[in-house]
Amino acid sequence: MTQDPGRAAPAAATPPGEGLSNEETLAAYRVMVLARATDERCLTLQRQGRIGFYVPASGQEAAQIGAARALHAEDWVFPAYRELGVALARGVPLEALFHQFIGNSGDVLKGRQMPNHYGYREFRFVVASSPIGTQITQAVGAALAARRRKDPVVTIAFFGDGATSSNDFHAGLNFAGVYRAPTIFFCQNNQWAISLPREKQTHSATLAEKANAYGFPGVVVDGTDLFAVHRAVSDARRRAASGQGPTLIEAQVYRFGPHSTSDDPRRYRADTEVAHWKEMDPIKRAKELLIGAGVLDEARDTALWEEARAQVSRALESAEKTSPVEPGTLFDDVFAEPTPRLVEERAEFDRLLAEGVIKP
Amino acid sequence: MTQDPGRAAPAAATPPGEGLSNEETLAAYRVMVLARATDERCLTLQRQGRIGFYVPASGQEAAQIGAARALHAEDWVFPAYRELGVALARGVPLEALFHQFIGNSGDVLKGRQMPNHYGYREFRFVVASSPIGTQITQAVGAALAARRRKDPVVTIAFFGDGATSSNDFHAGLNFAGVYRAPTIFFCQNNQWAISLPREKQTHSATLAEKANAYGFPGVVVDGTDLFAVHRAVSDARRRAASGQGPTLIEAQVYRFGPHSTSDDPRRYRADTEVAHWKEMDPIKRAKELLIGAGVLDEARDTALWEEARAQVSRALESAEKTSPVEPGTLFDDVFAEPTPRLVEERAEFDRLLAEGVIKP
Amino acid sequence: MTELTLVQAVNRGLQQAMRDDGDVLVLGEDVGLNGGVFRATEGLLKEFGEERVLDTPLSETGIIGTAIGMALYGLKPVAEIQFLDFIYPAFDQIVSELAKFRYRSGGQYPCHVVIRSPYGGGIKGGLYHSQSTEAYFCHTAGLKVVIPSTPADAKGLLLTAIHDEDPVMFLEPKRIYRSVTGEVPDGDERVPFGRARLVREGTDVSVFAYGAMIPVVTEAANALAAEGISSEVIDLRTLVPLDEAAILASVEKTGRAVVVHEAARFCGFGGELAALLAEKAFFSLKAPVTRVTGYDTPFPYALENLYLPNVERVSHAVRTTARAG
Amino acid sequence: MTELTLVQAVNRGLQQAMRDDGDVLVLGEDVGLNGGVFRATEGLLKEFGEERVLDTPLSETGIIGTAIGMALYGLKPVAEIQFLDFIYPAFDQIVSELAKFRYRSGGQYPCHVVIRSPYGGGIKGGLYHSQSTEAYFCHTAGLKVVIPSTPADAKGLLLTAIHDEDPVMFLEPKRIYRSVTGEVPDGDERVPFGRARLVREGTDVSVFAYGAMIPVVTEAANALAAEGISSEVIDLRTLVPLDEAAILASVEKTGRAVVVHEAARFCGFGGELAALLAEKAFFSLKAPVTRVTGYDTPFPYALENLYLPNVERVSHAVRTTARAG
Ligand SMILES: Cc1ncc(C[n+]2csc(CCOP(=O)(O)OP(=O)(O)O)c2C)c(N)n1
Ligand SMILES: Cc1ncc(C[n+]2csc(CCOP(=O)(O)OP(=O)(O)O)c2C)c(N)n1
Ligand SMILES: [Mg+2]
Ligand SMILES: [Mg+2]
Repeated sequence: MTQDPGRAAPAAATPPGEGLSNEETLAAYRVMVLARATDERCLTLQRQGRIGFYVPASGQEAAQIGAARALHAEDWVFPAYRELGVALARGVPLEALFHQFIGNSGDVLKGRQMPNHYGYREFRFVVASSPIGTQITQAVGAALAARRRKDPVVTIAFFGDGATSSNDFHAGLNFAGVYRAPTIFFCQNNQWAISLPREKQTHSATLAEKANAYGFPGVVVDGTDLFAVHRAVSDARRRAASGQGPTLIEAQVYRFGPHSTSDDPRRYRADTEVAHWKEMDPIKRAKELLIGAGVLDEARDTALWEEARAQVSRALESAEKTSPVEPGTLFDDVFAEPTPRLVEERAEFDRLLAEGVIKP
Repeated sequence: MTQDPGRAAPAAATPPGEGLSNEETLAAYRVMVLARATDERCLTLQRQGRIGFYVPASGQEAAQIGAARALHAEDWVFPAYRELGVALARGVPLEALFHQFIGNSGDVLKGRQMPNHYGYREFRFVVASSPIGTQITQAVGAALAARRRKDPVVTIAFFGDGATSSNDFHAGLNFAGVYRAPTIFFCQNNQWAISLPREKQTHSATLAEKANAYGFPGVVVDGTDLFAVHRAVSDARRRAASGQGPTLIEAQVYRFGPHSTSDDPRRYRADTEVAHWKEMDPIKRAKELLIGAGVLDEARDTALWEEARAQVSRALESAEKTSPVEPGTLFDDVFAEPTPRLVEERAEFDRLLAEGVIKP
Repeated sequence: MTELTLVQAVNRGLQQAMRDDGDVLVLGEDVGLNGGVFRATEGLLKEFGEERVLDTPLSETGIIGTAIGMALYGLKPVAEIQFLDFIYPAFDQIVSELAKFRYRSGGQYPCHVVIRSPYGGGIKGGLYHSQSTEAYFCHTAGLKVVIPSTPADAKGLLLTAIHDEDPVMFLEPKRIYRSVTGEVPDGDERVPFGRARLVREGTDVSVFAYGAMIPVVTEAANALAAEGISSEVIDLRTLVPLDEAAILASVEKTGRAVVVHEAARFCGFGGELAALLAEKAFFSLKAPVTRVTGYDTPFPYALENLYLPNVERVSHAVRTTARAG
Repeated sequence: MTELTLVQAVNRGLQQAMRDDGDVLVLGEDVGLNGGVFRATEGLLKEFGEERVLDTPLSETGIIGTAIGMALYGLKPVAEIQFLDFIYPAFDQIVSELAKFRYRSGGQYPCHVVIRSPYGGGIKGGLYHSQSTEAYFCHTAGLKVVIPSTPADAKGLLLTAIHDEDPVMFLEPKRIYRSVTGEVPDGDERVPFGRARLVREGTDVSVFAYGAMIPVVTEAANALAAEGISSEVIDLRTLVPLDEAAILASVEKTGRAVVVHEAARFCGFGGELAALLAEKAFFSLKAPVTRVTGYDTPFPYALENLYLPNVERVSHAVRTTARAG
């Protein structure tokens, strides 16, 4: 049942117009640029010590934004930690993200998580965690719940090539196959799981063909091609919504940057490999197509980049001006109502604060 | 890469002579009969309260004994809890098994485990546990260790259809594919995982084809056919031993009895289904072939059964005469040397025993 | 009121909740057609259909991960793990996800799953059908841990669990699934979390226990009464949240405490209880707190009866504690 | 002797063992080419090759299951779990298999795997790069649990672990991987299990801790000395086996005890220690045992510094304990 197995060829990108209007394409491109600008700025901020950690998404924008734009507003997204493009395409305000990166009182998550591990119920973007793969089974459960409620909702799990080795990949795809869950499994094969190359992650020819083991289709798509991704996800969404069950999509992309700001990719991969993939920079490809279609020119592109960078600066500025989280919030949200023990621990904590033993 | 997908047809059994001489076949048949006789007796013993629990293997003898006889003495077996035929074919004395079923002082395992959860280092038969699937990754590790030691050893993991959904199935097959481990994954698809039928366990057409996801071959074999199984495992062993990596074998069989003595299969399956499969009773099939080949006749067969039943009675009798395990052994084998805390707990225990507070 | 066994009470609790609330569903291995290996889900498939009673593939990871996704969406899944010994493939989902969803999202994503699981020894189940590892869950912030010991509590606490807003580990003492019977209220009668149950009043020693140890401890207390030792028996019922007030009040009265559980001693729940008393009732205690527990070995098969606390061991410990100091 | 950081000492311990014994191998995520995300396995791939330094797929289940198989066969695998927070996919293999192999086989199948894993907070790692869940492993019969706090102990205890015959959880306090340096013996110098380390002698209060809490506790003790409070600081080093003799001897001397750890309080290791003292040093204790620990919440990000015991909280607790009673 696998379609298009083998490596995505670095062929000419699919022209716009198939599924995405010029206007929509431009909107998508704008988000891609915003994501890239955010990434670039955040890497600097981390080096300056202004944010504690960062996971860059550069190179994966077409996959993320192409996928996100094929979804409906009511669909549920189960992300990993690298889905900046998806968050932005879903409409999550940049400022909310910067509050999260800093972990201040403006952060909806109340400063509880490391940068990039965000979630916004309002945008049906479930809160990410670090353990690899756990969102995959959860996406299946939410899809079954939506079906039970008769809601026209599809769920999508985002994960990496490394996550295909996880327990939840196996369980999630198996459950989805058995129950024909309206779920899309969107694997961004960015060729690396930290220092482990795709070939050492698993011995199958493609990741997409793993879907066979669960009795549903898997497709490989060129993840640097906004339109190809958009089409693949639209098709999968249609299948899911019409009761035909799940699809596994392997979007072949490349992580341009380090795994995270704690990582030094020169220890394990060659610059030439990076350079090779940079030729297929999804932003460059989209730009060329838009220019070809007459929707964009160099001047407008420059303006668009400036606008994106300004937007990033504004969001950052606002976030940096926001006060830190209140100490007492440490004890909130463990349960709906604190247990007596938590009440007591908080009282002890407040006493220590009041006596100056600990300082905010 | 999957060979022979689809259900094994209830075709005529493979004739002897291919891989197994008449003599070897008769020897295998003898073990099959012994296994069946043991099973039948143990179900009665459990009802009589003479053993606490039992997991029958009836219906799976050809798969188990055909597989075991394709292995070499130095190979390592990683069983689940239903591998009576494998244990007997490896040479484990029936008496050792009865000691284990009773859990007495003659039990090499010191009465530590439920019936059927045995293991005998001497026979390279690793000690079984209950959690489903865990032996699968372990078999891969042992295979890599043997390779590192340059030992001509292949490992084989036995597991059921239900176990294909386990975490260890996914991890074990993936690691084996990546490292090309000399391991055979032998799945006895007995159509049921307690009350869950094979079709609801996973949506793939066969279990064997799951091997594709890990980049190595999977084969389906008629597990009621001693010779077919023997050939499939011999082939897989040859591949493994010659550095060609792992194989997944799906032996299609049927569990004639209940899942265990705690189970009532009439709650979930039809008698007609059982009857259908009993037509392919592996013992009946082997017997017919042996008679056809002139190696066996009804009289010899009857004698063989009587001999098996007598052997069972002797083993049982000896086991029932053996003393119970010594109370103090409760504290042995937690570690190579007991920790001070265990020494202290044991002293407390001995005191309670001596004072008559607790009684053996 | 109806006279029920403990496992029947669990069954009625599930049925009640499913009748009252269309969002409640059950999932797990063999819970449908088979009615659960202990028959706790008997009849539910027939009454509520396959959409609300899901027979799952053999994957605890899948069961709990799926249940979490359902709960995030707004349903009230009740997952059955066939034996607590088999929960570990789901441990990552429980510890990393279920327990932390509300917290890590700043309250945006409550994640209300009830995990029911038979636990404990006494059924000749050996290493893998006997363990009591409640301490793992008690130590995991974000989980509630509930253990009934009577049919009425089984139903009443289960109903509270199902309608709670937080994840609940609902551990069922399988050894007394059928040996204990009692009157159970009909209808949606809930037993609140965080309140211990006074099983027997006493003045000399406080004995704390839960689950299948309650009948053992009660029998011991009755026997000791004949010797003139008056034990107060308290069934903790919910380990998280814990009824510290009841615990401390009892020890303030008796000045002596024994805690009994099946689990291994080292870092077990009894350690927490003893520590709590050492912290908060230090000046009331007239004797060391005594722990009567399983030993720090894996759970045995043949010697199960010597591993588990029994009436004699409990009596001995209570007697010793009553006389100490 | 060589001056090393703690993580360098781990690296030298691995190198030493691998040089001395061809059965020792390491496996884990990013342990090869990358040298480990904390560089603990730096240089090993180059020296020992791919057969003894295995970069594994992303599966902790696979890592530990494979390591167990290797150990059964007779090798001495040292598995790295990248962060202790990511060990849960392997929890079934650890708890059900590794810990119980020797026991369930009646001693036929010893199963000697060393699991190394960086653990603990203080690096701004949020919920999933910070947790201290040593209590789970301490409560699991059949596992040894070792936590070094100095470079010399890191190497010496690791060598003991690798040449031990039982499974060892070797938890490395990543917060002090590089901040703590010290002289480390060259060669195969082993530090025995089951012996606590006396960090500082004292007479007023005994302070028990391990891992990254040792520098915190030591600093507090030094500060308190200026106030005239003499604290005895004991680094437990191996939680299983535990050096109860040293613990009891210290408390018999001081009559007062404080236990400090990063993990959540409820059912944490501190509970066991307090219970132990309540049982065995009851009549020596002049004041309640005090626990200074993380709170019973998931591990936070922004407020990490308020969650973790620090010098001020420890000093405050020791001071209070010294004066109580
Ligand atoms: C269960 C678990 N094990 C290990 C890690 C450490 N870790 C973080 S990211 C990562 C690699 C993930 O690779 P992939 O799934 O390809 O996603 P990518 O980072 O490439 O987007 C690893 C091993 C983790 N987060 N969770
Ligand atoms: C992890 C785990 N979950 C659940 C169980 C309970 N259980 C015991 S056997 C079994 C079914 C196994 O089916 P299969 O793998 O097909 O083997 P079979 O019993 O048919 O030989 C289940 C669910 C278990 N032992 N381990
Ligand atoms: Mg990747
Ligand atoms: Mg089966």
